[in-house]
Amino acid sequence: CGKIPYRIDIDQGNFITQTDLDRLSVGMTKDAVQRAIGTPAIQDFFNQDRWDYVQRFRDGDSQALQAGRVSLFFTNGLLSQIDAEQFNEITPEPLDYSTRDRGQ
Amino acid sequence: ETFTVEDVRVDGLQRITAGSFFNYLPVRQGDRLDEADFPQIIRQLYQTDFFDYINLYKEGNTLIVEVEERPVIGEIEIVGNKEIKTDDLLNGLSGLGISPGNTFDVAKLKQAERELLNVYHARSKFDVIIAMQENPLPDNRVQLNVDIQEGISARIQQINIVGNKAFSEKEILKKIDLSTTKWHSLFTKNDRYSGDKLRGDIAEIEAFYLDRGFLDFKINSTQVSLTDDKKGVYITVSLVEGLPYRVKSVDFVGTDAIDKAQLNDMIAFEVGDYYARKAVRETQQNIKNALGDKSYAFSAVQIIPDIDRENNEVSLTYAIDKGRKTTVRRIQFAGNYKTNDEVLRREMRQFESAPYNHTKIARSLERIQRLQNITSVTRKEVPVAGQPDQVNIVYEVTESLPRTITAGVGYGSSSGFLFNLGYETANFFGTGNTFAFDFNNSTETRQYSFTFTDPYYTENGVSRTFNLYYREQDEDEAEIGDWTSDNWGAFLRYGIPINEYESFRIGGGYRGIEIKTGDEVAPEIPDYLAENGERYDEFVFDFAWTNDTRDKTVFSTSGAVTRLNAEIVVPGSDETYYKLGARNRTYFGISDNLLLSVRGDLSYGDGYGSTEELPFFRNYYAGGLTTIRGFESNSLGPKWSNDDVRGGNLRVTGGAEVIFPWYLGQDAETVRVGSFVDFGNVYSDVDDFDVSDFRYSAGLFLIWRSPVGPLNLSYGVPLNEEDGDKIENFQFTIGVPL
Amino acid sequence: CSTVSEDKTLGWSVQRIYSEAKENLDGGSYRPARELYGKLLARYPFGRYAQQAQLDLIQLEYKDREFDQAIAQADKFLQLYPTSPYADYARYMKGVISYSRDVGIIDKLVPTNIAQSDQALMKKAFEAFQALVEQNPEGKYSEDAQLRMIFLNNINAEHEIYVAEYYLRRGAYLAAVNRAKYVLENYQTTPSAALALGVKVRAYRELNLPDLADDAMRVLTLNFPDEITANERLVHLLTGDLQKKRGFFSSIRQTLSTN
Amino acid sequence: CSGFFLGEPNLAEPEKLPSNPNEVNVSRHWQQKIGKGTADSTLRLTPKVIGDRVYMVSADGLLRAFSLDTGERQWQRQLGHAISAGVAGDTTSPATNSATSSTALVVGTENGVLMAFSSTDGSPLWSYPLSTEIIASPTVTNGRVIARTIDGQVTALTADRGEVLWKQDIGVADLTIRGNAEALNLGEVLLFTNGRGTITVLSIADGRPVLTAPVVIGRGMTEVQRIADLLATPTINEGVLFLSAYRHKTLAIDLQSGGLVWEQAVASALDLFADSRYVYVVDKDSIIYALNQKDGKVAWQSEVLKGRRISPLSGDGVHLLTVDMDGQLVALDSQDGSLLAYESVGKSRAHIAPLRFDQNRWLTFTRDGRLTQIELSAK
Repeated sequence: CGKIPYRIDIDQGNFITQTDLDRLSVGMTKDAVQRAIGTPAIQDFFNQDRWDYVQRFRDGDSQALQAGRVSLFFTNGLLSQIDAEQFNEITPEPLDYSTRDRGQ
Repeated sequence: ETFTVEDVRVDGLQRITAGSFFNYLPVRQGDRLDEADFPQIIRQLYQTDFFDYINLYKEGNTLIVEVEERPVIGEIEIVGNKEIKTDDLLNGLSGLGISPGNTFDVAKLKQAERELLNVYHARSKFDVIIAMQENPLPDNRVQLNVDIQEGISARIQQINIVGNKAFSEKEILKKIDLSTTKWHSLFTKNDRYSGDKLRGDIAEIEAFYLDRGFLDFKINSTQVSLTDDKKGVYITVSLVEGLPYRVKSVDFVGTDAIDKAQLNDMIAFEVGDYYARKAVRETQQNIKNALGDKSYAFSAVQIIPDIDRENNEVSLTYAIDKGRKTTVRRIQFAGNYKTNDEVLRREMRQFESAPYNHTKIARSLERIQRLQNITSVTRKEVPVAGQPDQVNIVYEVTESLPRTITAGVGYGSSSGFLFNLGYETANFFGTGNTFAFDFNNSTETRQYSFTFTDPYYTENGVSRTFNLYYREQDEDEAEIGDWTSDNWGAFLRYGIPINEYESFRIGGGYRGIEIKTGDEVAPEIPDYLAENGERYDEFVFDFAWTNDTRDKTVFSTSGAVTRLNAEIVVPGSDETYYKLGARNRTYFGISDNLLLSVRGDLSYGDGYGSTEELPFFRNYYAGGLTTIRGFESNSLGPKWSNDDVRGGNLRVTGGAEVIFPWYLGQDAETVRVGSFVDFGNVYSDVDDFDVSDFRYSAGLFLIWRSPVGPLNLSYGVPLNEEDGDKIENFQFTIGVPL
Repeated sequence: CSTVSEDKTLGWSVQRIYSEAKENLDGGSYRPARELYGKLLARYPFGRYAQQAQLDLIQLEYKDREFDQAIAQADKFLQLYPTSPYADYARYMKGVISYSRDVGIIDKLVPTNIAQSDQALMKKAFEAFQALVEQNPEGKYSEDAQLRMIFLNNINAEHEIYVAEYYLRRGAYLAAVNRAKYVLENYQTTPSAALALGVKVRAYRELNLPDLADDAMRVLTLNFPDEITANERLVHLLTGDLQKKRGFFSSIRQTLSTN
Repeated sequence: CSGFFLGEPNLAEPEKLPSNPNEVNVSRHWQQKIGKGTADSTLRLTPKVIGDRVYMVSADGLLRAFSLDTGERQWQRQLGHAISAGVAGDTTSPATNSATSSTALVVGTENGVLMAFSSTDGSPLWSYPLSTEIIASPTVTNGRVIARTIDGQVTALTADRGEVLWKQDIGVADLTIRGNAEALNLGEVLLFTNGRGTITVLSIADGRPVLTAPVVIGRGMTEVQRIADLLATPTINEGVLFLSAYRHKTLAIDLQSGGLVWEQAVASALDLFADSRYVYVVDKDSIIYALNQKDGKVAWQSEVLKGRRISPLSGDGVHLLTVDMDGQLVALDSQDGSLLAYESVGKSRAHIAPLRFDQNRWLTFTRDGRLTQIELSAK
């Protein structure tokens, strides 16, 4: 029985959507990108001009893993390349802590 | 004009050493100085707070500094204070810099007088007279005399509500704290006026009306006046009720994040009901929580009422602005000096660098609150500077006294003196495992037990527990019968969570028991031992399912815990039998601050295979502090032929407790007082079960989690005792874990 | 009903009161000592004895576990005698007191790992020592203060690594990366820097971001060539099975080592 | 360690009354009891003499009319409301024969409702709900009723049908002393004093504020000490207004010029009384000060009734009358404050001054509800 023992979902990164991505266009400044789709999950210490938007979700019950990422590259401050092949739009279904709906 | 300072001379220093003074004087030998800078230097020197008088002048190229040091406070004499103890006053004064050894400053004294007056007025001593006087002592010191005439504490003579039509004054006054003197005013002091209490009460009256549809409700004026002798306080509240409104319709605007269907079932009231602000706000919070579950941490939900005054109806619109999707950047814990970071972090449902989720964050708080050595936890969400879509979360915990070593002397009204030595650490050598050693010695039982638990044997919270024990039980002391038993055993159990609130435990082990009988024992026991032997070895397999939705493990205020357990002694043991148990305790909030808790307990055991019935030494007993209060411990149910208690293999008990409100307030964490009704009995077998045999008792109980150990005290009165029942109205235990 | 106890110290000289107070302090009876020092300051607020009494009060409150009072006494000393030779001692004690907690006797036997407890105290102590070193770099206590500052920094960094390791075990690789990044941004001079790089290498590999992983690995091998093989904890991070919990005894050794 | 619960009040211990010198005859004509009097509250319910009758109401809502001479009850009516102010009536109207010509008797209820009754038989005329509690006796003058509620609102209504004529606000303080001063009727205008130490003069015709002037600024460290409540009903003599601010000071103001004539560091919470020469102030310990009206100097002070929680004073220029804590009507010599005589008129203290309705006849009303008519005559 896969459901036992109970494991919680492990979600990581930013769950951006295709509509978010469509707002991006080469030449945007870093600020504009951040306003459009938010702060990236990874701003690597040694790669200041590369922003990675990572999506990762491991479902507690099924242990199935959905993962994806979008990497943005900047040259002197402007967006120069969007690598979205491995983009994976994840929309986790709502939690079912409802066995006792005591919203807090 | 300017001059170079060849030398600096200081006159008048007493307490301050020259070295210290030159450290504060912003002038060195050889500096070029202009007389125009003198005022600036003097101002700087005043800031040191040491001097009453400073003067600078030039004599040739020598700078002369004349100072008069402020006097130092010597003794402080306080007379006439009864309501506030002298130590507290001295601490208060030293907080303002007025204490022996400090420099004396008239301004600070005036400020102290004002603050002391306010303290007395806050305790409704409006007629207090305070005189603070400083008299000089030799060596530039002063003695402070504080003369207080406290006067009488004013009490509320009358609270007059004007303009109430829909509800009686009595009904409204019941809702607020302040009141005229009642029998309990001596303790609750609710007949003493304070501005804050009144503001709180006004808000209560407003909430009372706004929760019953009175949208136009308004407080006209609140007038507070003292009698001229300052002994009485009169409060008059004038209000305009207006008419009650019903809700005509509910609508939502900005439904891109959550669709209307979902929003509709978040509404906490029905269209057509009277408008109730509490329910309207609850709906608002439900929407915010739902948005929080979709990572919108900074959403704004506005309630826009459209009031139709002709037919007294209001249509409500919730304007939803979801804001930006938010990520949780860092989760930090504060106040954990004894508890490892990991012990708290592994309870978290929300991860760092992950989408913000309200339910996970709220549930995490509840899980930390349920940890054994945490008494309280609060959560703060701190926006990250410069990152509008990120937030840090800080959980501030207060740890309870670590029960690392407890050498407690307990006294149970039934078990006599109890000496308990226990060592437990929830973090054995930093490994996050719980290790507990327990030695209990009372007239009734002597027990050594080792327990080793790893609550996170796997990352997902599967726990593993070893338990080893040796126990000598004297049933005579427990008023059960003139026989003793030595028990020993070793068990291994695994705890496996099923979901957020349910888990089951599976395990097994070996246990042994050896029985010796005294001469006054019931004859049936030696016959049984003669037939089956005095020593029994048992191989046990046990299983338990628990659903626990309480907000706290101790002194919970909401939710319920239900437990089903089963124990089977398998073939190969000397006796083969099984035991089943079902237990439930549920907590309800009745009125806004009254708590009801209801519990039920069913235990049944029987033999199988070659064993006809449950061996007598595994029987259930009833009566006493943990089952039916008011009856002597273990005294109910079937008896042997010599009238010793025999117990039985079916026990049904239950009860209800009402927990008094005022103790839910300030010390809800440490004290619980209430009234109870207990009922139940034990039967030799299922077919003897008869509800009319139930014993009932009622009474009062007090539980205090004192620093020394829990005190459990009850005064119970049996309602339908029969002859032969042993009564024990007053029962208590100290130091025995709850 | 305030009962005024007859004050037997009325006629005493300042020497008499001081020696009586010091005796009580050394004998461990703090309450009478505190009262005597208070009387001394009230009656003879000037001169050498007053300064020494004020100094002793810092030690008294610290030994009596009244940490906040101890810091208050130290501040009062620094206000009255800023240039005294003992001022350094007062500033140093402020640092030491800041991160001492009510350590029960048991904690001597079974130490709690201060890298796992609330880090706010460490930061407060760090600032106190920093003030001391800036005020008087060559002072008697400055050298020891600087050592303590390094120790405190290491503890903070160690805390971040513990959390990163936990998140690696749970498979929250992004959380681990950002914790490691925090160490590299704030504590790059601490021994934990190597471990932080190790966390980043492993997390990027798990997240299959090979080029970022290789960058981190290059910096690691460049700066800590021998650590990669010698440091057992680093090796476990790089190649070990993350799911397996730290060995029972290895975590005990780790707790003992950090204190 | 006594006073465990509430502590002792900071007020003077009551002096014992010396033996009765009986230098003056104080004779009691009649005495009537009305309901429970003012019960425990501090209200200033006061009798109203109109023509040959006196009308009185008790806090538990019993309204009664008595013949002024004989004290014989004419009629009574149970109003069914807790009464906090009254009885007010128009003394200017020439109601010679009370049995036939009716005038309005006005009372205020605890719930802020103004109620009017006919003086002939007490039948109800009208009632009007004001904003909140009324504890100062309303003023009824040339066909108008002007009432002031504790929130500082002043409302004028017609005496016959209770229609609102105008409303005005004279201001209120957050924290005051229980009790409001009565308005001084100066003919075309009414003078009000409030809890913030301010005088407001309103025109009776349209309520227009003729004058508003802060007279006393509260001094002290805390909100309680800064109370400068002018709750003592002021008094006027020859164009000079005398008023007293609670536990602050007593002062005299020239109404023509508005200038301060004098001030004296003696204060009273009780209504002031002035005769031709002095203005009399009763302080918190019931010590009586006679201040010279010209310069405010203390002509004499009498401690004979110290601590006896006496009522506001009344007098006839020669004698001073007051009621003490045991319901004794005490007569003092207004020259030097010496005790002349005393006579029992009730069982408890009184919150209003003895009411002089004739050359040497007064009406007293004590808290226990006893209305007594006394006459003062020389020996």
